[in-house]
Amino acid sequence: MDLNFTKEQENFQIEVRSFLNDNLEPQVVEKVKNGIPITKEDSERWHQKLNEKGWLAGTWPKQYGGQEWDVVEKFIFEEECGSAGAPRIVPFGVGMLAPVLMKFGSLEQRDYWLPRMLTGEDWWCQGYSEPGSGSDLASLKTSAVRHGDYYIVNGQKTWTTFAQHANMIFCLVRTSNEGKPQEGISFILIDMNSPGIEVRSIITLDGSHEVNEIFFSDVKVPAKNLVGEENKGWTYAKYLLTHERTGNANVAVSKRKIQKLKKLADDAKKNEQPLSNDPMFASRLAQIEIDLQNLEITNLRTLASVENGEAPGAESSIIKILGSEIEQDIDNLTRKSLGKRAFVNEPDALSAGYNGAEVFPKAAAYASGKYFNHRKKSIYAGSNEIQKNIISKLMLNL
Amino acid sequence: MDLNFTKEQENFQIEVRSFLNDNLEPQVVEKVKNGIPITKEDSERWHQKLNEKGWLAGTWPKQYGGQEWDVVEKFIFEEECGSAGAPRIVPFGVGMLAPVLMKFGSLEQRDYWLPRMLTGEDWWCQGYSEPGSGSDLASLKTSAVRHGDYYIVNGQKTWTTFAQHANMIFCLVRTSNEGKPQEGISFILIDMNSPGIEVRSIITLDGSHEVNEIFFSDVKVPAKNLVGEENKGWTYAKYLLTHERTGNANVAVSKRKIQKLKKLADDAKKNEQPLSNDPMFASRLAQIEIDLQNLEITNLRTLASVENGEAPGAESSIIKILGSEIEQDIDNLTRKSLGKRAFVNEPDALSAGYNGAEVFPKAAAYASGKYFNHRKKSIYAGSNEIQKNIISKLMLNL
Amino acid sequence: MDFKPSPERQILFDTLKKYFENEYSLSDRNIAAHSDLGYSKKAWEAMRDLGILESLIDPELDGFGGTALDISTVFEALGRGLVVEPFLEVGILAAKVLSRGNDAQKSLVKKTLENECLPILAHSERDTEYSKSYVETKLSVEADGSYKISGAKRMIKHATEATHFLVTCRNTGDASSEEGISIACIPTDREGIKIDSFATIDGGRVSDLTFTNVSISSEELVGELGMSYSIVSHAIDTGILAICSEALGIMERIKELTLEYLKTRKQFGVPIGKFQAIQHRMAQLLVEIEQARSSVINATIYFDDETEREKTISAAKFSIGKIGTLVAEESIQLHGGMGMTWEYDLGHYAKRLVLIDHEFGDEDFHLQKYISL
Amino acid sequence: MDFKPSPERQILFDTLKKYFENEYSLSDRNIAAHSDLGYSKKAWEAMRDLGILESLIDPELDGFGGTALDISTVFEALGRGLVVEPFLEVGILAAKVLSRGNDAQKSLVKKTLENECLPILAHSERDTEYSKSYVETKLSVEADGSYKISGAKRMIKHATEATHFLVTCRNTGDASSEEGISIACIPTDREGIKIDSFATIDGGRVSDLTFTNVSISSEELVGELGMSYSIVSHAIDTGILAICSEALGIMERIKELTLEYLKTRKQFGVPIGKFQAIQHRMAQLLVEIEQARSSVINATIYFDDETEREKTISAAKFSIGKIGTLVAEESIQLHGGMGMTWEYDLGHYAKRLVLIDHEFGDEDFHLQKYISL
Repeated sequence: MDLNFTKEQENFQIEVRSFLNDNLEPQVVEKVKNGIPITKEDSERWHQKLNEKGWLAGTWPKQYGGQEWDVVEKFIFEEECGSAGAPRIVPFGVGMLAPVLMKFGSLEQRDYWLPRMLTGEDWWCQGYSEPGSGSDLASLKTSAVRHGDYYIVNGQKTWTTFAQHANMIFCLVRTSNEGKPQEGISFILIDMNSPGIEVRSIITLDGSHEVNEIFFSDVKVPAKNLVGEENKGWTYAKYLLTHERTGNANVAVSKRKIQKLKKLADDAKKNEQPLSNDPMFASRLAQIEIDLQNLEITNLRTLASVENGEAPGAESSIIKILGSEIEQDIDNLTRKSLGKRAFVNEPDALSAGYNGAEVFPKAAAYASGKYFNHRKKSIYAGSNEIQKNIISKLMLNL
Repeated sequence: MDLNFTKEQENFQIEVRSFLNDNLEPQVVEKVKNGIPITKEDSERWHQKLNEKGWLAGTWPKQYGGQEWDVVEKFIFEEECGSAGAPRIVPFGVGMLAPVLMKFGSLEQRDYWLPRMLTGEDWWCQGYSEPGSGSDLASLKTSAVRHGDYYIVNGQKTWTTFAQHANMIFCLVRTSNEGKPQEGISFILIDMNSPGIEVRSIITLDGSHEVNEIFFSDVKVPAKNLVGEENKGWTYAKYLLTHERTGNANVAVSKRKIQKLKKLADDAKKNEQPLSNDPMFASRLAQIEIDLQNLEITNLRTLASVENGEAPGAESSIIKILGSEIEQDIDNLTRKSLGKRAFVNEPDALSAGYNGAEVFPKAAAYASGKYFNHRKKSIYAGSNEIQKNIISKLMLNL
Repeated sequence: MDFKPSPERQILFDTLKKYFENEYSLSDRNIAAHSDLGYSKKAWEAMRDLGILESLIDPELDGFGGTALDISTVFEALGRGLVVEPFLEVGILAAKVLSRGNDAQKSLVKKTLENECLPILAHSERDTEYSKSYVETKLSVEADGSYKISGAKRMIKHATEATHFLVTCRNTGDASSEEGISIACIPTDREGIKIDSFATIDGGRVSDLTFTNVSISSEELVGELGMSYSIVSHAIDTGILAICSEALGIMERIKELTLEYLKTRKQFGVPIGKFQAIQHRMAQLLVEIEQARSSVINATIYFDDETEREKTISAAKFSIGKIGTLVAEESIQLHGGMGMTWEYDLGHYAKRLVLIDHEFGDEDFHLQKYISL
Repeated sequence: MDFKPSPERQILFDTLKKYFENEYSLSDRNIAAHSDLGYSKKAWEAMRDLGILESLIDPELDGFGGTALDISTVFEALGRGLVVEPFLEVGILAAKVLSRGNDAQKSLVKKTLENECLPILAHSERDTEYSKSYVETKLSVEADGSYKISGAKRMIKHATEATHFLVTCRNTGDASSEEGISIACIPTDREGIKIDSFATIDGGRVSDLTFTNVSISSEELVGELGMSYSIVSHAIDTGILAICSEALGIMERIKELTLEYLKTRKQFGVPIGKFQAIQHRMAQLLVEIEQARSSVINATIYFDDETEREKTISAAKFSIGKIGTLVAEESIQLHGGMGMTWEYDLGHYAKRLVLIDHEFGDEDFHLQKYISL
């Protein structure tokens, strides 16, 4: 058993740390640390800086501008970004579509789309879920019918994150109703500016706008935008989901949030003592810290087995469940630690140009909002119930 | 809303209390309070005393020697017994079989068997569960085949409480394999001294002997021992189960146990302070107390609706779940409160004739044993999972 | 033994329930709740016309209710409606305080019934101090026998529209001492008062108030100088009973919404309510909600019993806090994405339910209080 | 990064696992564990022949192991076997203490390897005091420079067969003070020692010891007078690591037993493992067990780091205590009646798993300790 990084890995860690230190914009970091959404421009500037360094798509092959990072390098990079409060790289292009194109796309598709992801010419979003197809994704109904060199797409997608920013969407569509539902699905790339596409905002319960509904009415899509073979889209989608589910532990982010929570609790008073001294609060906090410490090891164990050539199976489901629940626990305790101040919901107080009354502590401006917003973490990317189904099937063979 | 007892109910409560005070044997009460099994003779002496007072079967009609107690009188009697540490009335005869006989039995059966329950001539046990039929009771296989004036019974029953004491058993047996499994079941009374019956002890994980397996090999049972109609046994069984499930709240017993636990925690020291002052212990205890207080009201609400003529539906499932879990919580915290002493398992230290080293505190002699033994409370009488199925079906209509 | 409400109360509850179902649309409520005012004046008037405020006020102050059972019945109905209008602040907190005042102050209660004034209790201070006796705001006695108040009050709901503040303050004792607390009833336009107001997550504006050398005459004290803790304490206990009952109404609505969703939402070809894992979680929620209701009934029964009130109130607030958060989180989870949207009702109920834990002491505070009693 | 054990340790673990599966039947174990002796001398010898004890002892004391990783590996295997023989007491607690003693005391460790002696640490006192420094037993210095010990030790496992007691005692300081603690190593037939022994719920006899003016010579002290807290502390921390690892082995066996039961037990025509409510509970158990394992790995990694050891040990013991009880209770419940029987293996594993929480501090104690560090 050896938990240490190699010398090379340690050097890489130092390099990442110093890059972040030199390049992160403080006002963006503050937004990230307070959990409020950053703007599209914030993201784009950050993507550009990373791309200049060659780190926007570190796991990609060198021929496409990547660094061929292994799981440990990827882990180091993500953890350092997490603790520094760097914006998350918007995953839909570089993290999700790109692996699919590299494995299943045509040479033209790869050569055309991959560079544009790095330059930021395209902002991708993901068209998977539909109103009737959430956990049961294979039941999706949005149809694509071939007419000569085009597909005509009709239907509706939902829960589409950042569709309001995107100019491209990759979609699962139904191209056949024969056989099992999984067998009639294709994977296609659609220009968001095509006639017949309408995007409607979904406002979440905290009042923020991240997700959208997208309506497709007779949308013409060039047939060359089909990825791989017609009716084989389910295979590509599953490949993508496996990719999506690694690295959900979020340990560094959660550690950073715990530090912030501790600071809040040191400053707050209960019974005229620091809240951190209150036995019930201290006990809640310590339990979360221990859970997180355990998760850190659980996550490293999974990484180590991937590094040793074992495929990550249901382990990523375990990490999805724990990562989401621990982050929710922290958000929950942060809300509790604010006492009556938790009523406040003034996310704008964290942005420039706010001219309302000062919110103190500043974290209170969006703490309850964030708590409610983050209930999504156990719902999206395969709900935790779906993860338990996976564990039950793959690891327990029930 | 009116939570008070009527004057008559109050007087009855006083009468019960004074009867218990005058008639309970201290050495039996001590066993009950320490959770160790009482002997068959202890039970029989107590049944006899109750019978002399007319209270052994208080809910029975007067013509059979009962008092026609309503739910509130039954509740008062049981709660007073619970807090006084009276032995529980062995339910299989007076509480379970009797209602079935009164509703579905023949006149001869009622006239013959009911008086013998009161005098103690018969000790009944219940033959429902089989090795392959627990939650799925209707799948039972023990067969009864009619030959002239007899049924010939073959098969096996299990988890039969106090079969070692019993001279009679009421059984569900299969008399037909036609139709749905429920439609071929009959309800029959069997003499435990019949040739072909073998009783084997089941020792539970705490080392105690309460339950048994019973094997039937060509056992001859007089046909007159069939209750009601052949193949209608499932109806009678369900009637009995409804009866069994009322009054599971056990509030008085749990309150008595909490008092005892508080005493233990006052006497024990942690960090050289009384354990009761430890914030974690105090918080665990207070949560149980509040749960129990809430259950007391939940239970009274159910009683009040029965008193007002509404049939108890899934409410009794709610009470079964809560009653069992709260009692388990108390047993759990009692075990915890003993610290290292919880290793000890010397139930005999609570009986006369023990000559080993003194166990101090006395409660420690069987506290862990009782904790493990009481895991049965969420398993038997319809496991808590089955209760949730019932709630889901009856109250949620899912 | 009888747990049914009296016929009159049952009628009142049914009337309110029907009113909220038909006349108080949640989308209108949400717009008002998150507006600069924080509630709808129109709805406030319409509901007052129904007699809701009267039902919270003692007959001697021109109401026709005001008992613990009245309050619990009405607030459960208000919870079902997710009513954001200031019934708690005016009908409970201010009314209970003013009913212990002099005739002029009592008459303010009557005026609230005519919509002629909107008195608001300004008591809460440091965000994480939930103790009822926590008052730092200073009352100083001037040479002429009048008083001045200086200090800060925090997280006061519906303060921006108030006509009067009932300000707790102290001239003696530690910040947590029960002795030395006074209450001053003053018009909100009195010099030296600053109001900073914020939007909330659950609807209704909330304000921080700053009092700087605000002058008070001796007739403006409610009760005797330094002796008003019991007034505040009783008002807040009544407030706790009210919001615990509100939480029950909210949980019942959440239960209805969730059950309906489980029956209609299909995945893998069947309603998701057919999945046993979901059934068992829903059954558990139902068990918890029944226990929550019992805790409130218990607090209602003992409300007028001086020796039991605080303990049963703390037990109820603890139960509501713990179970409320569970119900909110589980119901959102069982709804999947739908539970996360502004457009759908559930999330708004869930937010209010969770935030009730932040009013008058959270589950930890009341568990500790229960232990101490 | 690599979490695999070294090949040698893997071989050791596999050998032990196979041995317990084939040679250490649980029914024989149960008879021995609940006998008057509390374990099987035959099994004890057979397992010592396998080198288990050596694997726990440092090379300088004739063993071939003794590191945190050795101990964790071996005790996980012992947990799988539900071994009741005194490896913890002899191979960890006594050996770690004696290894800090003089040559004669060190030689006792070597003698344990030859089965020539059975030293037992007699440290634990008041039942609910889990602090490592809690010692009331008095050491008094006599006029001739020798000592006398008076006091009581409680819940000492396997004391009845001991050849030596390692008795903690103090000549100065409060009952909880780290200063003033000494350890005396004395033969068990020394005058003034009384042993009261009890049966246990999880197997193995446990004893209360009384020391009345027991004479000690100065060569019988382990370490210096009044300075031995760090010796006890390190031995107990090692013991905690050992029983946490034991708990992992037990949980793995419980997982196997439960999964097998869920696959074979049929109700309503299908294996009960097909019911989603049960699947989700089992999946949750699996998640928890993985976290428990991580906590032990973490404690193993930091075991030789003086600044981190106590904190990671407390985190592990807390995790094991909390998760262990959950796993025990849930696995019994998932087994239904079967889980309740003496004849079936599960209950015995469950009992030991729960009782591990009562050794060296329970989950509450270690959470508080974690907070204090």
